[in-house]
Amino acid sequence: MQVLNMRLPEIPDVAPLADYDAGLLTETYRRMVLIRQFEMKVNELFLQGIMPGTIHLSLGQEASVVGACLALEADDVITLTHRGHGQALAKGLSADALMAELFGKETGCCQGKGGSLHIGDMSVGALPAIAIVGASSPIAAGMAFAFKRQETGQVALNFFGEGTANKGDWHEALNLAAIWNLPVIFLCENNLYGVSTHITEVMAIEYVAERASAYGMPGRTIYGNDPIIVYEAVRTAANRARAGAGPALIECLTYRRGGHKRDDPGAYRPQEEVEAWFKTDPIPAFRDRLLQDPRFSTSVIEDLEASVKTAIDASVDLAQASDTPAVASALEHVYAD
Amino acid sequence: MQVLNMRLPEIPDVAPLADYDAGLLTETYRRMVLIRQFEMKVNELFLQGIMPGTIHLSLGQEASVVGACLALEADDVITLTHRGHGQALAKGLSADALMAELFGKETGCCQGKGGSLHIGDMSVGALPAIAIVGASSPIAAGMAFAFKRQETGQVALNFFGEGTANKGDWHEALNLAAIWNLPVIFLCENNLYGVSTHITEVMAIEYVAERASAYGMPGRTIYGNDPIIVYEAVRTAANRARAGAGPALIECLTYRRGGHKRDDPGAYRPQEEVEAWFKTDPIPAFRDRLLQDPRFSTSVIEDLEASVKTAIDASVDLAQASDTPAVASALEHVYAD
Amino acid sequence: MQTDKRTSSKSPTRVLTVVQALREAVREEMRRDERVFVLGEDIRIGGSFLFTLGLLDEYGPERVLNTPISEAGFVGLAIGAAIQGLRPIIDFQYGDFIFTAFDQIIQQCTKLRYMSGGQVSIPLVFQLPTGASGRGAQHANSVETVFFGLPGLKIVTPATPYDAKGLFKSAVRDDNPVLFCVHKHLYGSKGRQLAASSISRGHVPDDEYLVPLGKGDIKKRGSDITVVANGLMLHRSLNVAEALESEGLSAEVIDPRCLVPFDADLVIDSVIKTSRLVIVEEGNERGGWGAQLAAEIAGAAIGYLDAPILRVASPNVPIPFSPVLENAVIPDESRIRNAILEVMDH
Amino acid sequence: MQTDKRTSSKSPTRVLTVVQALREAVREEMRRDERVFVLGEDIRIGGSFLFTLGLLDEYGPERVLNTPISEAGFVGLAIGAAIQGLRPIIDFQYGDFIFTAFDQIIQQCTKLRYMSGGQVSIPLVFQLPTGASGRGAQHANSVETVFFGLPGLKIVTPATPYDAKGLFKSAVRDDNPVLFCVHKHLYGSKGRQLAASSISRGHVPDDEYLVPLGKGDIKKRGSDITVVANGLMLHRSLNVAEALESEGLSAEVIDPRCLVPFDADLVIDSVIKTSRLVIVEEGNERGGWGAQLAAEIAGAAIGYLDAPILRVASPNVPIPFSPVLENAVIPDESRIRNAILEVMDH
Ligand SMILES: Cc1ncc(C[n+]2csc(CCOP(=O)(O)OP(=O)(O)O)c2C)c(N)n1
Ligand SMILES: Cc1ncc(C[n+]2csc(CCOP(=O)(O)OP(=O)(O)O)c2C)c(N)n1
Ligand SMILES: [Mg+2]
Ligand SMILES: [Mg+2]
Repeated sequence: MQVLNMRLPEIPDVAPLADYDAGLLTETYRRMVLIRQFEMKVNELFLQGIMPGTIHLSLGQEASVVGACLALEADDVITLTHRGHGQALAKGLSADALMAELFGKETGCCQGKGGSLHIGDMSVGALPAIAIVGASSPIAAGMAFAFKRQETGQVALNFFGEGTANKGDWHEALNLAAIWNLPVIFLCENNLYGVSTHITEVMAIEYVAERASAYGMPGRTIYGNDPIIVYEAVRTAANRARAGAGPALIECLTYRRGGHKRDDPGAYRPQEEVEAWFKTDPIPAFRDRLLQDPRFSTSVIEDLEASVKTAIDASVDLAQASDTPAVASALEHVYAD
Repeated sequence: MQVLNMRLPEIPDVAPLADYDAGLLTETYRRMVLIRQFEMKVNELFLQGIMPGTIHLSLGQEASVVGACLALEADDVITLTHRGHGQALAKGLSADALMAELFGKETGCCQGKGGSLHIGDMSVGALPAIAIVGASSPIAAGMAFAFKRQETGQVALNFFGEGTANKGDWHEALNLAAIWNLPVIFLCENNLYGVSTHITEVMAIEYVAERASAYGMPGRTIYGNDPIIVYEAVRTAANRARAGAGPALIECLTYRRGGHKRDDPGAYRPQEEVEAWFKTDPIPAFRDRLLQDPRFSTSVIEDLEASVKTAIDASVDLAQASDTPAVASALEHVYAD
Repeated sequence: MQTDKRTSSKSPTRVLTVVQALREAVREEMRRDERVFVLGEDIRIGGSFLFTLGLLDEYGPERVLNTPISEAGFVGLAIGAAIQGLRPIIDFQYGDFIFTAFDQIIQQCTKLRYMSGGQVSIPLVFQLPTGASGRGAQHANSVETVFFGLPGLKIVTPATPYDAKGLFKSAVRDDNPVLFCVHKHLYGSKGRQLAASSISRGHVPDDEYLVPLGKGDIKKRGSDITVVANGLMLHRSLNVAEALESEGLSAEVIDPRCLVPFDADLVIDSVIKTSRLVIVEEGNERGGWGAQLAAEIAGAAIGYLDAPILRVASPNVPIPFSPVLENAVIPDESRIRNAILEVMDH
Repeated sequence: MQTDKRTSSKSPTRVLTVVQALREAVREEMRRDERVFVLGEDIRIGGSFLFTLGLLDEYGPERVLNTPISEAGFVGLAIGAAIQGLRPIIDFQYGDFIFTAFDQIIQQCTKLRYMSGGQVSIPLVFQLPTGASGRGAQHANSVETVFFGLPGLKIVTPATPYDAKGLFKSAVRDDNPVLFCVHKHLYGSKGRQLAASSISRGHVPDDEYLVPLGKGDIKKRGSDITVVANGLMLHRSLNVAEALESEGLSAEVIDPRCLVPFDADLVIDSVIKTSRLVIVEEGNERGGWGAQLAAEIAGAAIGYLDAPILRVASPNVPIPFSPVLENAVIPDESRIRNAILEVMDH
């Protein structure tokens, strides 16, 4: 019944980095490395049985989330998925507050009440994550509605996976955004799988972006393992949205390095597909590109990598040293007074 | 904010009736007249305060429902909407049982437990109506799933309005039908309005059928006030479905003669639009076409009309003479034993 | 029958229907706070119970929005808008349609504040026609019952124009999601017409006032037995209580007005006085607010009771269409009366 | 601790986990009746709690279907398939996701038979992992509580492998929709691994057997107080009861096994004997099955009670993530013990 149409990556030609500001490029790489190292550490802590809860790693998808978030302004807002660590760090959520949240500590970004599936920080424009597939899309449209009404010039960006495009909430959200011309970007991280299920098993069309026309919205499918390609696409959509031209759907083709969640070996993925995609790992690829640019040297890059490592180790120490929340806090925050 | 894009009807050229069997043509006209007269009578009873409940009339939409249902086999199954009297009569539900149901009598097709919004009769392939917009689409797909699994060769047809295409359940159903290649026809009665809301207010595309491509399904928009056009389109889709080629979306452009429900004067509709559409009234139009065919004479047609009238009057008498359900029956049918 | 509530203020009053009182409330709140807006299906022509009649003319299309038929979508949209500082009111044609947006309420609306450690608040009012009114099972749900157990929501079920107006204004000013459930028979509209019945009418002061959320109200004082009832059932219970009064039985009738928060203290104080309790609700007998109240009394005040706690509710069946069957299922005055007499006999 | 139930039949038994017992049940029923099929997300690799592990190999892709993430869609599809003669089992990754299909259940699945005057029946089993297990509020709902009040559904909450297997087979053979809610901690799987904990294991006969829906079970006999508890809470309550036994207090522990239909008679008989009642459930205190049971006893058997009915449940809050907070919210053995002692002290 299921025929795996193995979609192997096609890497497009990329523009030279020379046109981009060094600061932006550095920050792009720094955030990608931060996500990679953060999640490798989390994985390790999990395997050691030190970290509670359940986690969905975004290893391999760093370019899409960092490219997308850096194309936004600081006061723009994103919604996060169950696979949200990378999205959160890309938008500027503190690694300390994130690590502490995963440990369920009171210093966590949600005071330990959210956990991995509900991380977020409104002060950096990251709405605490929604783990119910599809449910964040209308909420993102609603934030965009408020921005439009209040004429703040802000944009909302809704992260979701390709599997999510089969949910009713997603459909209703895209239609609402289109008819009301809302400043919202629907950003699909198409990693080919929803848990173990390949996109070809659950959709009779090739790309999620083909659905945009059903709502009268522009849709584009792009290579998602280059942060600059993603940056450019999101920048264009954000400018359009800010100018009052309404929403857009952008689909980034990418791939998970691991399984769906920590306990999933991902054995359902064909070897050929895994190997081809693993070769496109966004971090070494972008590192190579940076090193081809005269403004970046190996030592600068290595220093950056080392400083990220130090920061993450410190975040683990801080999280472990932090207090667990007071038991009485379980009864707080149910209602606003 | 709302600019009414007045879609005026474009009547296509129609094929001569000569190619069609006289029996089929007679039955087509008979069912259209039955629906028209049935609903005119219901409207009258309602205005007199004799009939309980609430009703949504389908006056003006007779050609779509009759064309669609006559293109099906007797054992094919339809799902009905809140505007279901016409759909039910078109599929062959007895006018007596329908009238009695509207009166809440024990002789009603649902023993008085359903009412206007839940009429149906499984023995003629009419699943009792679902009044929650969009909810019937997955259920129709599910019936088609059973037909396919059991290899019965049956087809399911899901009636819905254009306003319904913005519901999540509808979206999920179309996708499921497409990926599993189910023998189901999604038949949209696009009467331009959901209650008072014009399609242009709630969709940024022109036609519902444009959405079919988002699921990899064929979609067609047709003129819905000619029963033969609808018949042909549904026949083609049903044959395709029976041959294992999967679902289709057919959008019939039509128009309500009255408001959304009995208490709605429909005053939100522009005069120009109402007038143009009223000129396309399917019943006189089809009557004229029949009379151009040498096989039909005025007297044959008038006899048919008179016999329908007699039958409907009889159904009212029967309904009024019937008993109300025994009070104890309110506790029955919650569970199957 | 005296079901309206005269205000204690010195303001002159007028007789309004519930929907007229609600329209005053929404207009006053929109005037007071420009963050307030209303969205829903067909609300520009007034909505199905005329709650929004005239609103478009007064506040314009930016604040009075017709939505597509996309309940999960527009509930989610309202949540997002509320998070970013607006104060949406969603008008449902029938409360029954909210179930297609259930996840947005149970998982998102009521939990985002908590899960985020208080980072967001969601001021959002749902205007929900509830209960049975001759339209068959899919349009007859006691919506308030289904949501009753969810933490993070407030639930209001007013029975009079005075309460409806004052509670609605409080709901709009509240920083939490509030389900505002009005029985379909109480609005005082019939289709697209105003058609007040006696139960939908009552005195409303000219001056502005609020009724706080979470405070019950003794609609009739009495000493022999406590009857707790809301919405349409309050009117039926008051009729019964007044008839029994002339037969020498003094029932105290309490309208909780809000199901969440529930003013249990008011009931407990009354039960301490009367030692007898009957609870009347329209929803199914299983798992409703009446069961919760009975359980609370059986936990906290059982020692004061001289008789079993009887509940009058619909049996555990969907609501049938046929008027004879609907009337047999929904509690009527004779069932309420019999329950009261049975408890008195004990 | 003795939580497993040995069968009264002469069949030899083996020790299985709950999920192993459920897998036997589903395999046997698929073998017996080819109308039975299973659908859900990622079930071809075994599903999230390994309920469908190996099923694809045995029954093939026609009867073991991976769905898109479209809960309303595939619940509706299963309803339609059931109406036309198939017998679907829907495997939910987490019961929490069913809320996105809520309308299909409350308005369609449970009402179509009734509204049509009995023209259709909908044999459909929902396999639903329920309760809190360290994943935060959106994955911690007590699903059974939310659906408890709906007419037209049956609800099962097994606590042992023996009950799980026998009840699941009865559910598949039942002609009505059945929510089969198994606590996430009871399956005996951890992620994609089997990792049986003592509470998930118990004896299961080699021979085929059924456990009927709607019959409760006395898991421990006693004479001083009646404790009613289900799911994970049954295990905690049994631990407490066994500890108290050695302190001289004899508690009778009843597992209702099904919430709908609920075997109230079994509880009433026990209360007549013990005069004392404590009810333990994991869901929120407001509006759960515990409130309903307490209300029924306060209506029917109040005269037999010597003390207030105490309920042990989660407070009315979403479930927090941090393990210390989750543990504080979900009833633990000390809260159960204290409640029992408080009622005994009365
Ligand atoms: C409504 C709902 N159904 C099912 C799930 C369980 N679930 C969590 S993630 C996931 C797969 C999502 O796939 P996709 O959207 O492609 O995102 P990805 O995991 O690939 O990032 C599923 C089925 C859920 N969280 N919510
Ligand atoms: C989920 C849901 N939302 C709202 C309604 C109320 N309602 C009944 S019919 C209708 C309009 C439907 O429009 P359309 O699909 O175009 O069908 P039409 O009435 O034109 O035949 C609405 C909003 C409903 N029944 N169900
Ligand atoms: Mg994916
Ligand atoms: Mg329409």
